[in-house]
Amino acid sequence: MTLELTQCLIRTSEEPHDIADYQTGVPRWCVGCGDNAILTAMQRLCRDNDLAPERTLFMSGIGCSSRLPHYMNTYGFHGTHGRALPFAEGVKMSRPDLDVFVSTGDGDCLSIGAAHWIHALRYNMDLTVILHDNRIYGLTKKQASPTSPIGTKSNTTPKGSYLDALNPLTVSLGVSNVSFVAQVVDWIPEVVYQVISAGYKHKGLSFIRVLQRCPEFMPGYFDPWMSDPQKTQLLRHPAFITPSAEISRTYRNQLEHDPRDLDAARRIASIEDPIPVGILYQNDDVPCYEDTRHASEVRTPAQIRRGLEGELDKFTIWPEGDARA
Amino acid sequence: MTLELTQCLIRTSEEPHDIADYQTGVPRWCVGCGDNAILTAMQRLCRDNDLAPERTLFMSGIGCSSRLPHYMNTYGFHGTHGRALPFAEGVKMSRPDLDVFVSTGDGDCLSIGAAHWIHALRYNMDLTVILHDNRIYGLTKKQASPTSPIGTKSNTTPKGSYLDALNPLTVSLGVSNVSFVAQVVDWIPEVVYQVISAGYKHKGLSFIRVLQRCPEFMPGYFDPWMSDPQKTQLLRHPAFITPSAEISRTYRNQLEHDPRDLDAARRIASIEDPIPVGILYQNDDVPCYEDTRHASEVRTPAQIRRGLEGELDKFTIWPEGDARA
Amino acid sequence: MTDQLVREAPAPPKRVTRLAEQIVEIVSDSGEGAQRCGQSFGAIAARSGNGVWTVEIIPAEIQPPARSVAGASGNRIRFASHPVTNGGDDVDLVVAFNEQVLIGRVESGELKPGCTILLESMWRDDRDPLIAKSYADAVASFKEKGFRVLEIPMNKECLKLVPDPRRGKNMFVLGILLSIYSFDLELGREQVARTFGKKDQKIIQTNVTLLEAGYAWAEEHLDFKYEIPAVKATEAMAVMNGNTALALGVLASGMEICAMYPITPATSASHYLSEVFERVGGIVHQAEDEIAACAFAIGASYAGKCAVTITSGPGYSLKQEGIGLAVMAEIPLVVVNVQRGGPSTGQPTKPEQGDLLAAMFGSHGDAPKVVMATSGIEDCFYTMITARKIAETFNTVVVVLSDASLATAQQPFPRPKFSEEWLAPPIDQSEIPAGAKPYDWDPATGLVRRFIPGQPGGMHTVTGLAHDRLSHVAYDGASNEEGLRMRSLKLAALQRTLVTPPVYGAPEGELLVVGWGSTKGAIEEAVDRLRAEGQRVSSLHLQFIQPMPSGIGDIMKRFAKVMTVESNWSDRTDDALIDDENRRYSALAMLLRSRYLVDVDCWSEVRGRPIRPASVVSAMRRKLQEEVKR
Amino acid sequence: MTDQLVREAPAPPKRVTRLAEQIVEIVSDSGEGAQRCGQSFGAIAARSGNGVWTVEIIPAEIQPPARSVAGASGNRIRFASHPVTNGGDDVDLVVAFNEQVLIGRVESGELKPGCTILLESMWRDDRDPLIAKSYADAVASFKEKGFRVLEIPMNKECLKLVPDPRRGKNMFVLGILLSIYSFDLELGREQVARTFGKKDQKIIQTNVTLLEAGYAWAEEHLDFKYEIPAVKATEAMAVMNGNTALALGVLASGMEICAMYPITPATSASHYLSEVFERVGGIVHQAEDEIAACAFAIGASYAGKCAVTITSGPGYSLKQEGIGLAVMAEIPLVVVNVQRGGPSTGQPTKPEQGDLLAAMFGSHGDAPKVVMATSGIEDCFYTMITARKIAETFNTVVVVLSDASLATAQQPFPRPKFSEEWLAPPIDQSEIPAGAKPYDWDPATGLVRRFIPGQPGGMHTVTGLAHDRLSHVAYDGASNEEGLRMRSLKLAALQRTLVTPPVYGAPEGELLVVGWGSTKGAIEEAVDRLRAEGQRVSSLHLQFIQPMPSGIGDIMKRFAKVMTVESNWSDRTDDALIDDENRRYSALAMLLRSRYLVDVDCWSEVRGRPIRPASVVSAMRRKLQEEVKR
Ligand SMILES: Cc1ncc(C[n+]2csc(CCOP(=O)(O)OP(=O)(O)O)c2C)c(N)n1
Ligand SMILES: Cc1ncc(C[n+]2csc(CCOP(=O)(O)OP(=O)(O)O)c2C)c(N)n1
Ligand code: SF4
Ligand code: SF4
Ligand SMILES: [Mg+2]
Ligand SMILES: [Mg+2]
Repeated sequence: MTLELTQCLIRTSEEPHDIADYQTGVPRWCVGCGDNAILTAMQRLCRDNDLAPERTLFMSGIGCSSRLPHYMNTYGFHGTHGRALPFAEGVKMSRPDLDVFVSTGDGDCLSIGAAHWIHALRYNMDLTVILHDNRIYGLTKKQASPTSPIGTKSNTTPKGSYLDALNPLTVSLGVSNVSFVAQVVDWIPEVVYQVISAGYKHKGLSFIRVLQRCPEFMPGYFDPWMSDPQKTQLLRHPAFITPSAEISRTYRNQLEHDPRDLDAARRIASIEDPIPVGILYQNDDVPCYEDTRHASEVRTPAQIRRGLEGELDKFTIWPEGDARA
Repeated sequence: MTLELTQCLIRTSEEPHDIADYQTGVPRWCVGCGDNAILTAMQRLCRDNDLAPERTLFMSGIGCSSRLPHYMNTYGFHGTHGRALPFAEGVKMSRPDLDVFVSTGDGDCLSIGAAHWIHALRYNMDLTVILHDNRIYGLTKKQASPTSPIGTKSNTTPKGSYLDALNPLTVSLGVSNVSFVAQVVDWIPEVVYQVISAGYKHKGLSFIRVLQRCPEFMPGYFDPWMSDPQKTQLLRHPAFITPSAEISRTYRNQLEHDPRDLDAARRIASIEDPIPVGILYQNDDVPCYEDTRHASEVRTPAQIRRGLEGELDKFTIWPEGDARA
Repeated sequence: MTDQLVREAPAPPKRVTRLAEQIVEIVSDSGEGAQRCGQSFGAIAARSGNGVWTVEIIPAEIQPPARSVAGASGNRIRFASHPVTNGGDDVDLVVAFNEQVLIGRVESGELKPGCTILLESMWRDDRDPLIAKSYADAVASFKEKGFRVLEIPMNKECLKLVPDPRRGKNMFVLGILLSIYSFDLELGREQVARTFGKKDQKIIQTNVTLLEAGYAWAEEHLDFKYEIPAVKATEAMAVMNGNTALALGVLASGMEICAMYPITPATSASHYLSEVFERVGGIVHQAEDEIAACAFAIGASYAGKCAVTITSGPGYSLKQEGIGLAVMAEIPLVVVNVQRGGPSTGQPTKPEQGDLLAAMFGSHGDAPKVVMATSGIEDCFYTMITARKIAETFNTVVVVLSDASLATAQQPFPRPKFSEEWLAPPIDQSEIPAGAKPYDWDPATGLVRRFIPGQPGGMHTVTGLAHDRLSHVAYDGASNEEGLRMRSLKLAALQRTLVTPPVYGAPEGELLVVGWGSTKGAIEEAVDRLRAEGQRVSSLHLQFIQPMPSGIGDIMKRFAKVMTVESNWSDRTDDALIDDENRRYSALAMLLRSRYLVDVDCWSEVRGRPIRPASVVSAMRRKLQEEVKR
Repeated sequence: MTDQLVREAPAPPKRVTRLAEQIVEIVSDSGEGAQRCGQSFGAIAARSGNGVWTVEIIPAEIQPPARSVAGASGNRIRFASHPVTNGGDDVDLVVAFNEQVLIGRVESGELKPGCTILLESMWRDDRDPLIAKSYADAVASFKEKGFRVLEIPMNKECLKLVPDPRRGKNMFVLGILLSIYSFDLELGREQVARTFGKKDQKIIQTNVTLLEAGYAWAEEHLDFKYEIPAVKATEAMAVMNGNTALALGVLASGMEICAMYPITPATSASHYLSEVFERVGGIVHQAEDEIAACAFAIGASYAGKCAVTITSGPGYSLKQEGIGLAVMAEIPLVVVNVQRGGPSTGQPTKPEQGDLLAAMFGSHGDAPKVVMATSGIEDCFYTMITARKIAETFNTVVVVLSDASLATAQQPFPRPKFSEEWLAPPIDQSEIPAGAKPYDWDPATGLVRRFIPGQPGGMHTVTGLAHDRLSHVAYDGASNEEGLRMRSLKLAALQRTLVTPPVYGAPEGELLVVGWGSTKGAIEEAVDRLRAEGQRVSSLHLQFIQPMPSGIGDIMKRFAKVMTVESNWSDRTDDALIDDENRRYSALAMLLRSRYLVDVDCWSEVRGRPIRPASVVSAMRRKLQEEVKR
């Protein structure tokens, strides 16, 4: 959009970065919190793609999960509850040159932020969005979230929550312009990394739901799945991602699925058990809003002057004698 | 919830009502506005079910469509933009005995109100929700709405809108607890009436999208469909609704569809042309939030006293000598 | 007697009465073109060198029924031999396409006693007896009220030239007005050409013919003629409404992104911007709601140049939380609130100044921000440039308050001369010196250099949580207090740079009226009128309300009485229950009383229309008559 | 010298020092039970008849790392032979389970000079040399600072009785404290039984054993013993925190529906209500966001009894638009805002009084509503009953402001005696008399009878648009003005019924301090202290801020100086840039200045902790020393 932006396209340092370059602060999550696994995957992704820290931005709303940007030695934006996506859209519109990642919780994204979630999928801007889904409100100390399984005893639902859990995958797959939907579980780091990398490389909004452990408020909730690999179904496809050999040794329950098949994706998305893990849907042909919106005009003072004078002419009364009168 | 509420279950008048009993004011919609057809269907529905005007409530947000309550001689609630559903949920929770109808626009429901829409489907309270979908912002004089077809020239998109239209049906069908989803077109009044009646009789939230003409800002948009009956596909099923004989004479393009089949419903929902008209999905077994939440306790002063004293006991230090000390 | 006025015989040269100013209204059902007629007439008056102020008459509904009181659509044009700063008081002459649209104007007391009415006469013999009767009755009652009613066969005359007069009547009327006010018919022809510019010659020709026909008809049948002397402008003047000026100001300020959600009466600014912004590389984003629009603008500002979000009352309420974040994280942001009638949905198309306190105090916690108000059309343009500059210099939120009356009012002002100074500088992408902190507040001013993504070495995480100079989350009291202190100091720093606004009228006297925003023109005209009578009154108008420039207290001290005139609610002292201890004052009055401990009274009106000079005059008279408390 | 304190030899009878009051803190890593220990100790003190005020020490994070400065979790217990209304100043004696959690307390200056520290000594010889060292260093520095450090082998002692001391240490410490403060050990045993009530006997027994062990250990090894004389209560007293009191108040008010969205520090009220409300037929609805929660409550109120929505700052900002609708449509609603540090996300667990102006003015347009503040634990209970009554009598919104300091503080107060008066009457379902209008405002008071769905003949459509008495959308100015007038008049009507708050201290003097909300206890204690010195100071505390009761002006006139004490931001006059013309005053100060034109100064602190009596005392001293301007 602006001439001077081209500056930031020039790499400032030449030697590749290592993990430490992306780390800062001491994560303050509980022991065993799944957010740690996500943070690690993010740092690894930055390292492996040698992202320039100054042109990488981690954004979030409010919640335990939304603390993530504070632990990345990149630019970070810790916004307000539920609004991470519109903040990120604004950034991407003014600075398409930045790599933007968004961390949001199940309450942040699916409850207070639900409208923005639906519309972000429509805009399909080039963002990598991680839904840290621990199926509970963590930071505010245990209230039911939209994805809390029915019957979840929480501080606002002492007798157990009343509603079936919302399935963010089936909803996302119902939104026009959706271009990338995936699901992973925090306790299989390699797949988390594989899928997030695929999402990062995908041009468009990649919506990645990470089922994330919250030992503090959902202790043992994921144990049945962690203890029995059969309860996890890995999605594989030669053209997209295929689990590594040793992952396959543990996780034998695999399904050949073509992420380009929306109907199949919707069917798989509806499955709660076994947990489908991998890319459910990917469509590389959906245009990105920042591209369809982006002004072709190069923005210069001269250009602005031209534009302004041109408009003023329409409203001007010229003094007598003036040729334009 | 409250004893005295039983009062309102006693009918106050015995003679049946006629249409005029439900009419008030002069609708201020443009000539040929589809909202008129919806209003007529509503008044007919009240009449045919002989609803007591004082126990019937029409609610809405803000928009041309949201003016509907002003033209119903019942109780009405014309709320704020996008919030019709949460207002209605509150009403239904405190007054399950009232018949509550909600009118909302495509901007009101799908844009600013999107989060409430998703969650209202989850709560599945017994509400009849009409989405007046004219695929444009009417009241504010022509801006693109989420359902505006891509390329729609509007005041905020002079070069044409940038995004594919959002499909409210596919999204709704992705939400857990969804129990009734239908689509009709304002220019086939009989089917509008049939479907809205079915929605009214359905226990739970019935989400009915009415494709509604806006001659003022989307002139002629629906003409292709109005001029060619083949471009409308009526959904029929013996156990649910079947088009009348003379409707069938005009609208020959019909599809046998069982609204209990969610996968089929999702497939049909994705079809934009021909327009599927009828009940896409219906599930009578989804519990209503007001029922699962409703206190079994009969609420009386004595009951409140008991409850309060019982709680106070837990925090009380009794004076010396007091037996309870 | 009216009949004599419409003469049959050929016209002898008429006596032309010279007048200082006139207020003309043209009203019709919407779609009959009274709007266009009025705008053209205003433009012609302006071109002729008259001072002009036009006000749109907008029906509250999209498509009100024909011939309905509430359906009046049209224009008020106030033009004079001197510059005009507001819509004025009562109407001198009104043209109505049917009697119904006129009734509303009469009832709301818009017409001056004896006002001249040019009324389409076709209804008198309408096929529908009800219509014929209602017309006859109306005319009778108008005459009773003492108005000078001229029934004009517009339809009949136009039928001689076009098949469907509904589509041409407005130009016929324009011709009549040109004749009545002795404007140059040639200017009329040019104007028609301009208005239908894009359309083909035939259309232009038809309309010119109608124009000339109207002119000729008036010359022949009307026995009165006025002239409002004018001096042609010696410099280029721009004529536009406030929202257009505001949008052009955004463009001229160098801002690149406007995020909005439609809401009356703000949207037309975004409409215009949507048309022109892309040409200079800008973008208007219509978000899913106001919360998203505000967040989008903040995100854009954070990563690049200052962005703007435009809304009105209800939308502003929804942005309160987002605005708080921008204040807390010190991200520049311009928020425009084109005020309408409130509270809640209120009166969407009507002007009011009800959002000042919400703008200053509406976000929870201490969220100091700059609040400015635009007081005229030209001001709408330049305020946006100033707002952007302040937002980026102080890394804070600047709220600009306009309102529905400025949004649609038109007035000529000197055509802005573009200056590169107006533009935002390129965003800084240079390396951040080692050791520099993202919130290295200058302890004296609270000012700090903003780190923008892309700047090497500037990596940090902004947050809405209390934070220290490193932008690390702070749980301690000292950091919390330092942040609050620094963010508040910035307002004082700005305040020190503001100049005391000039007093309009003498520097001391009996009564000082203080105002803000769109009421400026009416207030100053009221001051002029009273001073002309020898009253010792003056006025003061504020552009900056937070922070407020110094010196206002000293000015107030030089007047025996001080009152504000505002278009928002203040309790009426004549209500039995209202006394000094419970009266709710107008917003600015409350602020002035608190800051200067001066007994500032207020007079306010919230009748959904711009405050008029005459109303201000009588309010000031009442205040002058009150004996001073002390 | 500390070593002598921990004696080896059997104990001779000790001298018991009598004291008027003590402040004790117990801090540990979260999960080590300092909270429970502190609460039990507070309860025992209360049972013994002492005046008590407990304050929770809460780490800002869910699970802070062990042995971390920011991780301190625990309790402050202030107990005295007289009633206690606040947390007081510095700590007399602190028990710490490790040296790190103590460091934070020391650094933020919580400890009194010479404060006694009872410190777990296990770390001295920790396997990890770093830990051992940091412990030794800390102890050394504590001693340097002049604190009286007693290293206590808590772990070692507990190990004799339980395998994992981490889970029992707190009861051992409770025993020690009972001994030190000469409390009846039996009361301790009862308390243990109460706390572990639901658990099985074995657990209770183990904890009793630990308690006794701690008691015995202290009796044997400590050579000091205190006693704070107490008079057992003669009436039943309830001990709970502010949020619990608030929730019980909701229940006792007869409200039936609470709609909320989780937010610290308000949520615990909803948590408690979620547990108990259903038993009396009530419902707590967790909505998808605050906007929905507010709308849900409004819908429930509109169709039935007044409902309540509970939130904190950020949530309040989001409710602004919904609140405006309730005001405009005149639907009763109670909104509770348990304030936290702001702006934006601010300091979620910390107290502040920053939302007063947002509560009064935050919604766009003129949206008059009632604003009340709770000033103590007991007050939290009764305020909810009053709020519900006012909301339904005046058909308006009542905002109740509490804050984080009241939310978690505990204090005994006379057990409420239930009265049916408290309850909402059954909703009216009777037929509406023909001709009655939904907005038949009483012209004098603005009051009107509300029509509730279900009432035959009452059919009408409420709207946020300007409307007339029939609730029909009104486009005219007169109706708009009438509505604004009537809605505002209701506040005056309520104001006329309010009684002037009592002056605390003498009715006239040198300095009057005015406050609102949670600062009451600290302010009045400061007044007591200064009066004890013979200073002519008094205080005034407001429960109603909008409308404000009459008579406050007269009271202020009787004092040479007036200042408010608030926990929100006010510019510091010692900042070079700050002067009378740009200083931003604390909220209440601004309101009082504006209403009474009195030069009300303010002193405020926003350090994320309750304001202390000592701080108020010194602020008042400074003010007393200032020479009067006039
Ligand atoms: C406007 C607003 N409402 C409520 C809150 C309180 N709040 C903070 S985080 C949160 C939800 C946390 O749950 P989730 O989004 O699932 O994130 P998690 O902590 O589980 O990672 C809430 C309700 C807030 N900060 N702001
Ligand atoms: C908070 C808020 N934002 C914006 C508006 C302005 N507004 C009123 S109706 C409307 C949208 C109308 O479109 P739709 O919902 O499709 O209803 P329609 O008029 O088409 O029936 C908007 C943006 C408002 N009244 N309140
Ligand atoms: S509460 Fe849960 S989500 Fe939050 S940090 Fe702890 S484990 Fe993680
Ligand atoms: S603008 Fe469109 S939706 Fe609104 S009333 Fe007119 S036709 Fe109907
Ligand atoms: Mg969560
Ligand atoms: Mg619409």
